[in-house]
Amino acid sequence: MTEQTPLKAKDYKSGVHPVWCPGCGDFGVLAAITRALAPMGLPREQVAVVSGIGCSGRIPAYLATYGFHGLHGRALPVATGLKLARPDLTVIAAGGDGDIYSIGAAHFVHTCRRNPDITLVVMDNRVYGMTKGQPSPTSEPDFATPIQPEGPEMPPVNGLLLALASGASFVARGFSGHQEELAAMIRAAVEHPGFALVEILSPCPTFRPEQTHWKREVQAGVLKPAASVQEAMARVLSAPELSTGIVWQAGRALPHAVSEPSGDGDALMRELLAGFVP
Amino acid sequence: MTEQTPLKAKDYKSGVHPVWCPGCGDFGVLAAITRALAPMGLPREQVAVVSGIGCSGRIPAYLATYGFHGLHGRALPVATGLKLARPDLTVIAAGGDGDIYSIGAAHFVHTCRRNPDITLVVMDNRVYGMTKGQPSPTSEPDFATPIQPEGPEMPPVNGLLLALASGASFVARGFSGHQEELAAMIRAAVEHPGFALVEILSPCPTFRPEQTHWKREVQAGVLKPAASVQEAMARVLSAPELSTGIVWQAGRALPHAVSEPSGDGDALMRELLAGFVP
Amino acid sequence: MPRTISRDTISLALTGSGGTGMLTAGDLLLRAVARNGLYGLLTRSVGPQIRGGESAALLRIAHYPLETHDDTFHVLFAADWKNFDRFVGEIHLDEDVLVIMDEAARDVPAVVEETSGEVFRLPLHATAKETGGRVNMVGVGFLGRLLGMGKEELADIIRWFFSRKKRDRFIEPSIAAMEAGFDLAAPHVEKGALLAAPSATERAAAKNRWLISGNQAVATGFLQAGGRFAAGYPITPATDMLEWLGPRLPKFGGVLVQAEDELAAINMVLGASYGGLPAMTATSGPGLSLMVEGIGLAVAAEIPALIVDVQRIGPSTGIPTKSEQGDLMLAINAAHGDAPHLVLAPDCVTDCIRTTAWALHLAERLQCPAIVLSDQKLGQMHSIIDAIEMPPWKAGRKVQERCEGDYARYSLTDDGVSPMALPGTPGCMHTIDGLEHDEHALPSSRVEDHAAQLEKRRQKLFLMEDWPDEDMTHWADVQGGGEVAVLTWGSAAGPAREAVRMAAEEGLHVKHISMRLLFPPQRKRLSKLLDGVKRLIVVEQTHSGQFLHYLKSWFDLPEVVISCRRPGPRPITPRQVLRALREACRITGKEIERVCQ
Amino acid sequence: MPRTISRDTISLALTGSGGTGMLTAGDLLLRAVARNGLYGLLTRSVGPQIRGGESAALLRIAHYPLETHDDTFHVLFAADWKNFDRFVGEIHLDEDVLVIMDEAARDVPAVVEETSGEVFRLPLHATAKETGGRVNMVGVGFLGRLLGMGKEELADIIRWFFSRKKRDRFIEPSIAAMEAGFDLAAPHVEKGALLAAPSATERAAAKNRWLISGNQAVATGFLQAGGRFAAGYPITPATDMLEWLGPRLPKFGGVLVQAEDELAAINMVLGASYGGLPAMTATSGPGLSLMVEGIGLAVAAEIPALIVDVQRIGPSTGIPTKSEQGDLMLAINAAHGDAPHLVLAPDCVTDCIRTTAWALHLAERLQCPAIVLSDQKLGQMHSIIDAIEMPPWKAGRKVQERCEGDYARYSLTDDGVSPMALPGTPGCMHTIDGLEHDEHALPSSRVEDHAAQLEKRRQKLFLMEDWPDEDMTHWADVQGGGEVAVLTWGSAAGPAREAVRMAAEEGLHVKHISMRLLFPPQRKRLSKLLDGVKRLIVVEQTHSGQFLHYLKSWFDLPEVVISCRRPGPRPITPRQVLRALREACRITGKEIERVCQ
Ligand SMILES: Cc1ncc(C[n+]2csc(CCOP(=O)(O)OP(=O)(O)O)c2C)c(N)n1
Ligand SMILES: Cc1ncc(C[n+]2csc(CCOP(=O)(O)OP(=O)(O)O)c2C)c(N)n1
Ligand code: SF4
Ligand code: SF4
Ligand SMILES: [Mg+2]
Ligand SMILES: [Mg+2]
Repeated sequence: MTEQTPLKAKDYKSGVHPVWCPGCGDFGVLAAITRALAPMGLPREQVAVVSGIGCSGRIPAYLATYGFHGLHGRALPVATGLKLARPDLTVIAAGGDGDIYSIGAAHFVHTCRRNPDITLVVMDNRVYGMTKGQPSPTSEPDFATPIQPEGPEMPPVNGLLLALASGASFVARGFSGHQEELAAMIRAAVEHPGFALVEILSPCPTFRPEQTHWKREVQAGVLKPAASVQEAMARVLSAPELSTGIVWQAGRALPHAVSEPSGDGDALMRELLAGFVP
Repeated sequence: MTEQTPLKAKDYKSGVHPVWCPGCGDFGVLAAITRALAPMGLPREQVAVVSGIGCSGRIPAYLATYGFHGLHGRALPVATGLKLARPDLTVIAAGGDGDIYSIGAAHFVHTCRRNPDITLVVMDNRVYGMTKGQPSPTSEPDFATPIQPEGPEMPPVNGLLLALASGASFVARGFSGHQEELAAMIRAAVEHPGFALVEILSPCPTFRPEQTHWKREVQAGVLKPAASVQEAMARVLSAPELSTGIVWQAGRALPHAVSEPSGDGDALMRELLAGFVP
Repeated sequence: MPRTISRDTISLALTGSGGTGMLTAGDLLLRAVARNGLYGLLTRSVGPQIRGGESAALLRIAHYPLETHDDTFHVLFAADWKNFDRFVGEIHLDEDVLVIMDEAARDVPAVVEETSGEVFRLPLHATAKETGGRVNMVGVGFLGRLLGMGKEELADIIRWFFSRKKRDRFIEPSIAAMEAGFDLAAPHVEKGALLAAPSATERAAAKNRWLISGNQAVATGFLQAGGRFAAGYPITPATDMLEWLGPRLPKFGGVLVQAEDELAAINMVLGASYGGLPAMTATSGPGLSLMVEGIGLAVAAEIPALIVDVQRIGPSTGIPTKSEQGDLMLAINAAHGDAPHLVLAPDCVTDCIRTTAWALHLAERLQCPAIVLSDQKLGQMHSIIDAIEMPPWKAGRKVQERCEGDYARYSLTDDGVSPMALPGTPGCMHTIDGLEHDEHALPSSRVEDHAAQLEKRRQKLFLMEDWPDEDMTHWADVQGGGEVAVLTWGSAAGPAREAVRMAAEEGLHVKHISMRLLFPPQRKRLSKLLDGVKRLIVVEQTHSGQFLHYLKSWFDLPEVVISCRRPGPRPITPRQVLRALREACRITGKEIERVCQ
Repeated sequence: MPRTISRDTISLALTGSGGTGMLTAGDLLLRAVARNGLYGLLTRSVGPQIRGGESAALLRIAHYPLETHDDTFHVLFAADWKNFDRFVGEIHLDEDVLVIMDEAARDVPAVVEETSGEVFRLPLHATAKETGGRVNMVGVGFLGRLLGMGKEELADIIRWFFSRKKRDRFIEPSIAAMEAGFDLAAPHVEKGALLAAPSATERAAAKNRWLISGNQAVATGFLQAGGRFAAGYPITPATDMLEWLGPRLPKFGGVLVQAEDELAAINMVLGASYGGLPAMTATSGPGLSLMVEGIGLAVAAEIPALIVDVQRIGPSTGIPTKSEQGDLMLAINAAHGDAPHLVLAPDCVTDCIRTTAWALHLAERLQCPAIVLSDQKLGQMHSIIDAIEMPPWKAGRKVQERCEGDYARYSLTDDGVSPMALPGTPGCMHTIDGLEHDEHALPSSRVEDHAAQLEKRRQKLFLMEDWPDEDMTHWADVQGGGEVAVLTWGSAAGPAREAVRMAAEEGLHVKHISMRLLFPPQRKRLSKLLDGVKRLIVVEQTHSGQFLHYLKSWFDLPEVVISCRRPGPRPITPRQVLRALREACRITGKEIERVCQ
């Protein structure tokens, strides 16, 4: 017996009190996910949210869905394994900019290629929040902190560009402060058959207080769907840094998942064993 | 006392007999490296070649330079550590398509960003040679093998595109069968101040016998230096798959390396300890 | 003709440089042996080259089931002597060895020049050339005849072999070369074949035999117990297990993913298992090293998972194609923090099926990772075994079917196992966590929660000591009895079993214990088995004595413990163990850690 | 006023929810203590929130050097009671505790309501409000006075603190609040201060003291011994070590790299070290798990490297902010294959400097990785220690300065150490390898090469057992004597040392051994120390007894071994050890593995 739907957005919240700081953008991400899921009429038990470690990684426990709070950087392989084993589930992976673009970068590239039908939400605050303020791969080159007194001094990872270069089939950027656009974007991502990246500008008022200005600075809807990967890349490169929208969506084959066995188990095993007879 | 130069290309070979199969493209890569180094007049002891595991990874031992045959996937961090600790050395990292683009993908992305002054040679044969013929990240979607009977069924990694998306400052592709172009390209990469990617089409006649046709198919010099990253990406996307050339070169800041201490060691330590006095 | 060959078993080494095809010759002979109703096993030793390097096919044949190579080789067929020195440490020639070599061969190694055995210098290459076939087929004919096989059965196998490979054009010249080799052997079989001919009963039994490798057997055990998901990254000597599973899993409704690395592989396995599917990965030492963090997560979050480590020589990249038992301590301690988990080891090719099935069953039942330690020797040994009944163990997880009200994923239960609600189960929604947590899986840093969850995770494993014996029959294999015992794990069991049999023939009655469940330690069970044992010989293939140190840390051992160990690539052999046994039967007094080579 | 407080030492807990600033209050008080010439230590316990969660500053002050917290807290200053239950397991209140709380506070916890100690209900928040300052400064004034400090010295420290932080505007209101708190304490200091006032000599000694954390001390030891390269990836509780090194290394001519992950970090360290620079990384359990493969490479290729693991509670993500000693077995076995390497542990904050310097020295001298096991308790404990002479150990590697003819990187030498030619050295070019190799570093799969290189790598470490005693003074710290001994490693030494002192006061004379070199095991040396010891108490902060099992596997132990262990986050305390000691002095008979809580 699955749940009666429709549920309201708030029904997708678990009631567990977040550890997040007041004003953290992650609250907005949480809200937008619930607002995306509710109108889709997805029973909560059919949704599984897989995360890594970081402030961002805490999100599954705050949702009334199934959740998997795993290792730093490894949300994507877990989500891939889950989706291929359980194609019936709606699988969402969530992580921070460090989680996904630094320690998890190899999985990011290869999940884009593999194209499992999962949605990845990257909560980008341009900092390692959980470990209290070191530069992340999306930090500005001059973001000075004790560990790197002069800042990282290198170009930030452009997650959208990396996704496009890696063959992702859905690429978007949202902002935790723009709830409607973000909820719609997440919904489109979940409905997209294949791997969908939603990078979300999610301010960290504690370690990046200047990000509270994002409210004023983010330009919604600037990124528009492109007709080719090349065009999508050009748009991402030329759009203002703080712009949002879905820039790429394309149909692509999905990886093989589990399916019906080709016969009765014992018979299959007998056939298998027959192969050993000399 | 450093070595008397100039040396001949063959002086850069160690005399150790390669384990490679007859006809392997890696012989060509080896030759091209020696042909690039000789005219630069680099003393052999000033060059260090760092590699991962794979047929490709065997290359350092065949060179008469210093070498480090490390772990599968980790050549780039080793090379980075070495270069930042020993800026006086010429550091070359070498690896296979699996080594660099699969298990080593996170390091690849972040080394492109970090821009240490090292040259990366990727010996791309579109297969895991050393482990006898599984698909690699650059394998064609329909490259059928026992482990993936229908082939990987996903787009290959485009190493050049990934490098450009990750901020690499020198991006080129060569072919082991085009010695002159390749040697010149490697030389340009080594001379480039910053991280330089030279992806080399290096056929594996044993597990990809069809690649022996590359001799006829590779189009030299098609990739021409672009004026912007965006243009470089467009060129890589539109050029024929088997085309070579330097597509991107740009000046960028290098990461901090070791330098002269700011004073005498004992004095520095006294100053440090003074900071603990309450 | 070698004098010391028992007519019951014989060992042959076929060596040659790249292109001589010795491995193919070994494969064909093994299959011929199998079809003849005899037992046999084949291992390969190869050089570092990917293709065409020197290689050796090491073949042993017997009228009884075999688990291991013999101490020495009775026949050496050398297509040439190139790089023979690379093998010489692994291939001990019998003092009465029969050497078959080309009459024109150069660089004959000293061991051969000086042998007290017989040397046949024959026109092997010339014969091959005449027939248009290759020298390996000459060898198949020659050796086949020495072993008492018929021309036609050898031809049959050659036909089967090349047609399966879709290389039909090789059939004719190969048969011609084989026949020439067969004829070449004529003067040498006057005194009879090297091995007693199989009886009619033996011949009839051939169809109840399997020709199988340990890696295939592990995969079979996994499928049998209900395994349906696999993720892995190629690595020698585990790759062929993945390659064998790749096309087979989908038939069973399952799927295999080639991951981007081992970190991804183990985490994919955990994702699939969290979804309810029994799942595995296969790797070797370097991959196990990379999976350590994932294994710790599986312990903390209580996710079943099967990790097969086909050990190769370490440390680091080591010697990828050769066998050793050096991953034991890493396997047992494969996580930071207190992270108890299952470690098992199959002890022969047949047992690879059983122990793997049991390991998957236990992992699922106890909701924790199980590491199965195979090794290159077991994994890549092609062996003729008796067909067996499939073992009874199935994955079967304790599942929460539905929830009314409060569901606590990590509830404290008597047996430490909490029913698991799979995603999709209405009302039981929760988030599993690698952070320490309370019973409801919510992160907690409370003293009491940590203590309770630590104890729960430990207890569910350590309670196995109190499981009824009938549930634990597979934990160890015991043979013989007496005051002297040999204790082994994994592939060291084979030579030990043979040594115990040989000792019995000498009138020395000793006990052999092969431990298949290595962790959690079965202290009471081993104590019972060691009751009355005064001297214990611990046999293992390591340099440092990992098994010995593990035993010392967890068990009460007899006063006298003798460590009989040797690193790879030289295998542990029956007579090495036998020597230790003989000595142990003589010596007295406390003599801990005597290393016998 | 608490009756049981010795006037020599006192422990205070300052707790409150987010925003009450209890951690700052603790910092200020500790510095005041330091400037007064007293000893003290401070640890922090925080909730899971990143900012503004509840937190506790745990402060202990004494007239003698301190290494550990006391069993109980004599004073509890509670700004409020929010989430107090999260700490209650870690903060044991003395039965005569003095509680200082706000008069208007709600939800007073049972332990406080029911205490037999004294409770002061005061207008803490109202007072703060009046002054425009914060409640933590009221606390600083109140507690400062109870501890016998003057208004002006407290004001001084407040000034120093905020001006260093460039928050000058906070100075005035903070001082006002502090003074109001100071005044509020007036009626409560009639019977005198809680702690005897420092003597003039003590006051004068203040400038020869350091206020330092274990993490800073480890970094200092590294720099002192010549460390010049660091690579790391942030992880609690090791991050602050990297953050402290980040700006300091360049002054010494070195460099720190924030890597993309721990796999990169360890490999960068190996690259730098191969280049000749003494190099380190710092991490915690999850990072150590990821470094296992790199550590194995360092063993096989013989590359010096320092890996500092600031242990936190495991398994898996565990409890990142709390301390445990659960990484011991992983550290010792951190590689597949036979891969012996150094494992060391500092046993107090001061020793963090020394043991780290020694570890780097040994790693460089023996050309292998050294894992230094610190933990959250040591690492993040801020401690007032006596300034020490810097330890003598330097990196100093055996280097091949030039080559004439043949250079063999892995030559077989008497001490197992082969001179290393650094890149740049003419004529010595070679390629180091994680594949098994021959003396010339060329890959080899020969039986003899593997055996020789395994033995070489083992021997260079195991020969330490035969080093002259003067080179090994630091391997263990020994105090006291007698038939009963306590054996500890790492941060468990602190409570054990204190317990041994207390026992002596009771007339029980026992021995304490703190092992700093954990691997290679110093069997002969420990045997000597255990000579005459009949009963041994093994103290550790784990659930499973990792240290106990390690000891059993490598050492000969006395007949009676008592395991005294407890997992985190409750710390091992002096009286817990004392109880075990008392009992051990009574009991007899073989009583292995008695667990005492
Ligand atoms: C293997 C490992 N390395 C390091 C850490 C420590 N760690 C926890 S979260 C984190 C980074 C957090 O940054 P991000 O992913 O951007 O997430 P945020 O907290 O900003 O949401 C790190 C380094 C860890 N838990 N595991
Ligand atoms: C951690 C680890 N995983 C797997 C392996 C096994 N392995 C060795 S080389 C290799 C891949 C080789 O492919 P590639 O990098 O393309 O190099 P090639 O041999 O084709 O030159 C693999 C998977 C290993 N050595 N270490
Ligand atoms: S530290 Fe930053 S990212 Fe983390 S919870 Fe606080 S505001 Fe959010
Ligand atoms: S397997 Fe392929 S890549 Fe490897 S040596 Fe042979 S030809 Fe070269
Ligand atoms: Mg972040
Ligand atoms: Mg390749």
